[in-house]
Amino acid sequence: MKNSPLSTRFRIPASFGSLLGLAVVFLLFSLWAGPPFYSRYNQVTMLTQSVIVAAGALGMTLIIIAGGIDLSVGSMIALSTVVIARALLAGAPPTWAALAGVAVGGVCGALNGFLVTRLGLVPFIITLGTLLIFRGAATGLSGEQKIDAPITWLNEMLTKFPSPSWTLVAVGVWLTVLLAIAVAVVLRNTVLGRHAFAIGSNEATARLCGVRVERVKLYIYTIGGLLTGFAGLMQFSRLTVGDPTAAKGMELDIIASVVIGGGSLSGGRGSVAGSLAGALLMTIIRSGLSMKGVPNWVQDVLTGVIIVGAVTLDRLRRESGGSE
Amino acid sequence: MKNSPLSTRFRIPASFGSLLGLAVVFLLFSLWAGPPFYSRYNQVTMLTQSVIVAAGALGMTLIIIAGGIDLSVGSMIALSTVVIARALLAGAPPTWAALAGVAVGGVCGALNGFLVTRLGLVPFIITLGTLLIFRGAATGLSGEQKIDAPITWLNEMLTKFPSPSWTLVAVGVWLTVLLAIAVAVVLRNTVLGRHAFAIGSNEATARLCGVRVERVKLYIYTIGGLLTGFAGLMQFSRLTVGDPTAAKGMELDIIASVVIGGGSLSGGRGSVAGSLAGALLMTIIRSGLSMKGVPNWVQDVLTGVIIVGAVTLDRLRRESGGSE
Amino acid sequence: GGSNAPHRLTIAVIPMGTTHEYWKAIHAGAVKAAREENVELVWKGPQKEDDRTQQIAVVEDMVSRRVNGIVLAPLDGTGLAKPVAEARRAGIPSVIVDSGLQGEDYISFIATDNYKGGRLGARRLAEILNGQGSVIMMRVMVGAESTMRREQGFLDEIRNFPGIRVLSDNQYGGITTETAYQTGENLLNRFPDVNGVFCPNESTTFGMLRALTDAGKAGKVKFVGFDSSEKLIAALRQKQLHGLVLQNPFRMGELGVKTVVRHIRDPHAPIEKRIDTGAVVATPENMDTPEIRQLLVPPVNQYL
Amino acid sequence: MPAPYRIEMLGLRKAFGATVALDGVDLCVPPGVVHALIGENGAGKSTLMKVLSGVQRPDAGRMLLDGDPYAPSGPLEARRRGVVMIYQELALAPHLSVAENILLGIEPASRGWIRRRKLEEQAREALAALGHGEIRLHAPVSGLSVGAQQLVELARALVLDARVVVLDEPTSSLAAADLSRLFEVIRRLRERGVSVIYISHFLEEVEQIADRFTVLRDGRSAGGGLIGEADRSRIVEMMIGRQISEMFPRLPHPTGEPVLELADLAAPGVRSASLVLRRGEIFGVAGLIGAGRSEMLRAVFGLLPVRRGWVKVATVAGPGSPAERLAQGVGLLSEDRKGEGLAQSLSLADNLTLSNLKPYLRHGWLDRSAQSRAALDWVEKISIKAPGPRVPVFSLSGGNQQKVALARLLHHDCDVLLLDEPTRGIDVASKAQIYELIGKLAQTGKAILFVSSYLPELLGVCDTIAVMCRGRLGEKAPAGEWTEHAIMTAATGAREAAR
Ligand SMILES: Nc1ncnc2c1ncn2[C@@H]1O[C@H](COP(=O)(O)OP(=O)(O)OP(=O)(O)O)[C@@H](O)[C@H]1O
Ligand SMILES: Nc1ncnc2c1ncn2[C@@H]1O[C@H](COP(=O)(O)OP(=O)(O)OP(=O)(O)O)[C@@H](O)[C@H]1O
Ligand SMILES: [Mg+2]
Ligand SMILES: [Mg+2]
Repeated sequence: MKNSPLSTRFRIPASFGSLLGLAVVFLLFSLWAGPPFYSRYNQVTMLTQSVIVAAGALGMTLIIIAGGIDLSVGSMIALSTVVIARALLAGAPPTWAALAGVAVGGVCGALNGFLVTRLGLVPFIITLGTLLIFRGAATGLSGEQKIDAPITWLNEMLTKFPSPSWTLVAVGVWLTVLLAIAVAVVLRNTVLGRHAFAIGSNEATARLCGVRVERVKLYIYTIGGLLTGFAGLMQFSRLTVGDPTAAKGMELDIIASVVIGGGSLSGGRGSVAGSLAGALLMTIIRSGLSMKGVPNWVQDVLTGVIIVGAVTLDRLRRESGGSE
Repeated sequence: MKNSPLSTRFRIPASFGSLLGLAVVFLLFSLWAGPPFYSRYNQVTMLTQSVIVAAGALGMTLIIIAGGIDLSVGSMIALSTVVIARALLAGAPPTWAALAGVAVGGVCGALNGFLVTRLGLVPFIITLGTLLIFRGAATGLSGEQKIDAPITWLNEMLTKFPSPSWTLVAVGVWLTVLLAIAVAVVLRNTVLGRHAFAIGSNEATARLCGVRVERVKLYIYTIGGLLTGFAGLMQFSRLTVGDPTAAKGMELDIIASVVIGGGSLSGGRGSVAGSLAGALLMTIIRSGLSMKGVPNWVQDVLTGVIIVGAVTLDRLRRESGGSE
Repeated sequence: GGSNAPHRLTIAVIPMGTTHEYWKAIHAGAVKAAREENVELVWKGPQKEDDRTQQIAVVEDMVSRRVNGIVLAPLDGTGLAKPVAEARRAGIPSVIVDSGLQGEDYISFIATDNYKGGRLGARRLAEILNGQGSVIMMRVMVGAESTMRREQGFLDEIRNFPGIRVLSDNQYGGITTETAYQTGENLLNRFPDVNGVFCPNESTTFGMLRALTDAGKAGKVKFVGFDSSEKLIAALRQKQLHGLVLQNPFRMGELGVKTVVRHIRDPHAPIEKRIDTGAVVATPENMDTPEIRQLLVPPVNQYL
Repeated sequence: MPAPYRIEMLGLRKAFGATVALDGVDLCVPPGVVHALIGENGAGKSTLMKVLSGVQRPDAGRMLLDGDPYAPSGPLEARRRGVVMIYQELALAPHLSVAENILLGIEPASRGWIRRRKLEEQAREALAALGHGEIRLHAPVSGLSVGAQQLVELARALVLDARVVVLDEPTSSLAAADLSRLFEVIRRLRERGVSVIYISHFLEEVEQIADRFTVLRDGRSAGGGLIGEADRSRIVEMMIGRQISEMFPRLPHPTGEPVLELADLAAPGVRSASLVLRRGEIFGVAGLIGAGRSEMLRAVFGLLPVRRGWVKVATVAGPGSPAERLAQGVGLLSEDRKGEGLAQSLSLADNLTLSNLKPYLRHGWLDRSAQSRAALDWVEKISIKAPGPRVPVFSLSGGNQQKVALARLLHHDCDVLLLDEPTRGIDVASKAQIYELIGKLAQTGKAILFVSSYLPELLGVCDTIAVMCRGRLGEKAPAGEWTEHAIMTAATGAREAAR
């Protein structure tokens, strides 16, 4: 559509719309489920519950904006938890173990990026392959069982009772917020970020204009992997074990967050705020319905309806505010 | 005619490449795993095991060619098994129960198509929603447990010992082959098929050429749903129960088959033969590795490597043989 | 509630999943106890079956909702320990059923001894094989505590029978019937001369049963499984299955709710830290005795 | 001692499968010279330039840049060495802003951080040099018209300190006013010693701006020299091997009853348009870019909502979807052949017959060989250069793609043809052929609404012409009463009057 006067209005909606959907859903649940739902304690709980998917969605936002996709994130998270647990068992200090977990995500991401740029296959196939490979590696590394690691402060990163109580929420939530801001800034204000948009928007053009497409993709997948490694750290913090079966199928939740938040699977569109809103939306729906104790199958149906509804709302809003 | 060699060369590769990959993988496993693997009995077993994913992949091929995607197929299969079991329990003759199972797939597909064309959302979101809705419906309808149905000839549709032994493989396999031919012919030789390609290739062009984009999409999703319903029938035939948890996550296998077979998630490309080859490839890998008794995690890793390898092989072959 | 009736207790029962006969039996037992104790019951499983993270979330949701007590079948002995500890901190006591939990933050642990269950299965299989032959064991999934203990129990016990050889014990059937079915088919194609099979849960047992039936080997290969469902009972009757290790999920649910309610009403009441609900083997011979009958077909319809 | 030539291309060869696009081409351009590259559609012009800019690797031959060996590994290296190219097919990233597109790949940055102020400043300067400082720098380019998008692409060439600038049909969507500004920019480049290679099918443009020229034919040089020394007919002869007897063949075609009427039509981009199109009439619409001509056609065809007024086809008034319009015998040729006009990955035959598959149905089944045969007929009839009916459209040269798009309307046998820049990117000989075709269509009673920015063809082909200005369609008058000057005055003068 040709709507040039909208240029300034154009940048906000992608995220604003999903934030609106989020607010509406939160309000409806607050009315329905009452104080237990909107209590501060439950708000903190929901934030904590969203962190893993949200952190994964940060990386996925980058990758999807650059026109890619990463199906292997769930497996990466599992591998990361296993590596952290193994490191702790081997006596590494918690900080090092955590860094190792994040780093292994980065390595996996770099491998994805390398294969995507070298083999010339669609990322769907590559990361479908590495989904299996990383999962297998996690299982093999763990000796086909959960790895119990000693309890350290890593397991406190997502506590609901943060120790200086003025911090309000756990350090893991704050870290995720900081990372989100960092990713948003990278996307907006760095050459890498703009090139990611350019590649997702029109790869041939980007190449013709001298963008180092391969290198940018490699960076993007690697950064995405590091963020997923961070999600793995958060997962470990929550589970307190290295679990090779963790986060199975979570790739769908993570991709869904990005798409609900306005990301386009054909690339060039997506926003950090939107993806976070998407992740929160799913937690809110789950928590609200779970709290009311509706049967699981009803919860499934309602979740489906609400997701479609919230995104439709977003679209309608954009249209009425948009064209003309 | 000077142009015929090129034109013929042009049509085959999409499927031929994956068939080649399939043949190579089969050969390698035959050498490695020996007679137990390539025995006629195991061949029949593998064909039977592939039927469900293959049938689902037929519908997905149509949908992907038209530029869409359907994440809800796994849930549709589950719903279909539940409906068949319920119908049989209610005393319906097996034929009617089977038709009901296929029909419910069609209804689900039509709903997907309707929402995709009416709400103006990307099919990823719509079918993510209906994935949950259909799964919830299946669980609710089944009373949250497997439904035992009386044994009928439906459960013989995928037997490994077909009764007139000259039929070689079970009737379900033959039906799938017939459906595959039908879908291939529809894609090649009907207006609907050509319009599906046009929409997937460039929706704006299709609209410009007077293609009733909405109607075609509705048909495509409905036919896809019917084929998925048939996959549900096959699943029922194998399990002999209506199982609301059946085929969880199978959407990824089905989509992967289509993509391995040369389908493009951005639409306009895909082939029936390729998708079938993709489905068979995955079964062969699993069966072969399982036959050698390698640990499951090694199996995961190798499966990932082989998928990527087979598709890379296909691409290399296409490049050296084809243009550019 | 602003009613003048005495405040009714709310008890959350959190299974590992909801779509399974086994959990239905636990649910029914819990309902029975809830009726008898006049408490309100919230039955809530993780939305994604068998997903640890989601089960943690459900426990947290129930804490936010401020239920009075929790009965939990933890998917993960370690991962669920922290939410249970947090619940305790928030003043909400928990009883653990079915599968163990680390730490001391719960009142009681009510379950089958899964390891013993696995050994029972091994003994039954050895018995019908007369201590001779080659067997396979199909596993369920990596990291699932209760089934891993059954698998271990089976392997440890079968070793006591020198005439029995384990051909394969490293293949996983996965959590759906279809994947178990395919793994079963592949195993049977690979070992055409197998004499006995053991499967450590319902879905693998059923998947293997389908594979055996398909290959025309049902009844010929000696087969011992775990847990019950209609199809498995029918197979037992037709001697396609030669043994089913049965737990008592109904009792687990019932005792779970009763125990937590007892603790809430009297925090100082003495409660056993570990309650074994027992495991027995159902065979084609004993399946019609009332005790076994009740375990094979728990009185679910009476309560749900 | 400086090399006499800025760029030397020697013995270049390039084949795509069986198609030999370049067959030993030599081209040498000194600094400070505007060198025109001309030739039929599919002659290999774009391919030659893609080799120069590093997009395609030659199969044989070598290149020198200022006397140094030059074999770019990709567009990036070419740009680094000062070779800048504006491609024939629009190549923009639709989600990025105008400014970001202009400086894509060469963003001013310090340590990876984009310096937005500088970026916008440079972009604004480049646009101002083209006389379009008004284009909003923050707007995503997907919201711009085709003409504005082409300006954005041109601006790309100006922000770099280039040694060689290649312009591949830069004017196919530009209006006259923009053209003269572009020429000014080219002259400035020439003064700075930049070598400019200019590809165009408009010989009058070439005469105006170029110093030298080379004619390509079937991947070979067919001649060249100084522009001043060659006359047009000789160039045409070099291109196609024969003379064109008449550029605008006039075929007698009586007009009949009205088949398309617009009454005070308003739509997004169109403020008011009224016209009556009769059977056998060729009705031209002139205007500047952004005048809303395309929008008018799209509203008629049902691709844009009608806000006011009505459209009447034959005797039926009312809105219609594209499918209904096609059923009524109205067809639209889109100005954006890459984005909308053609399904690039489908075959030539599929594209050509897409809107009308009925003739190839046998009991509901498509007879693909009949479809291919029909496509082959059209390929011959309007001389589309293609290896066969089943090749994907993206492998055709730009001009041949345009012919496929046009052939679809002819194949559909539309009664009313809405042609939006139908000869965009088409070579001189083919143009003459298409004009003749349009004349013949009118003779058989078809009605044609002909939107074009190329005034000579409007004046040469049309019976009546109206000028559109800022969304309003002016009064029509017989073509004979218009001159280029009068049209331009109507298109711009009215704009000033409206202020
Ligand atoms: N990617 C490709 N694959 C196959 N053939 C190609 C490809 N690109 C160009 N060709 C062929 O090479 C020949 C030359 O094409 P080119 O685009 O250079 O022509 P051109 O002179 O620029 O024509 P036009 O004036 O129509 O733009 C044509 O026959 C075309 O079909
Ligand atoms: N230079 C420009 N800057 C900004 N917007 C423009 C510009 N040119 C056109 N537009 C937008 O495009 C709309 C008109 O579209 P378009 O240019 O396709 O009309 P047209 O008369 O068909 O011109 P042409 O087909 O010659 O490009 C205008 O309403 C305006 O919003
Ligand atoms: Mg060209
Ligand atoms: Mg226009």
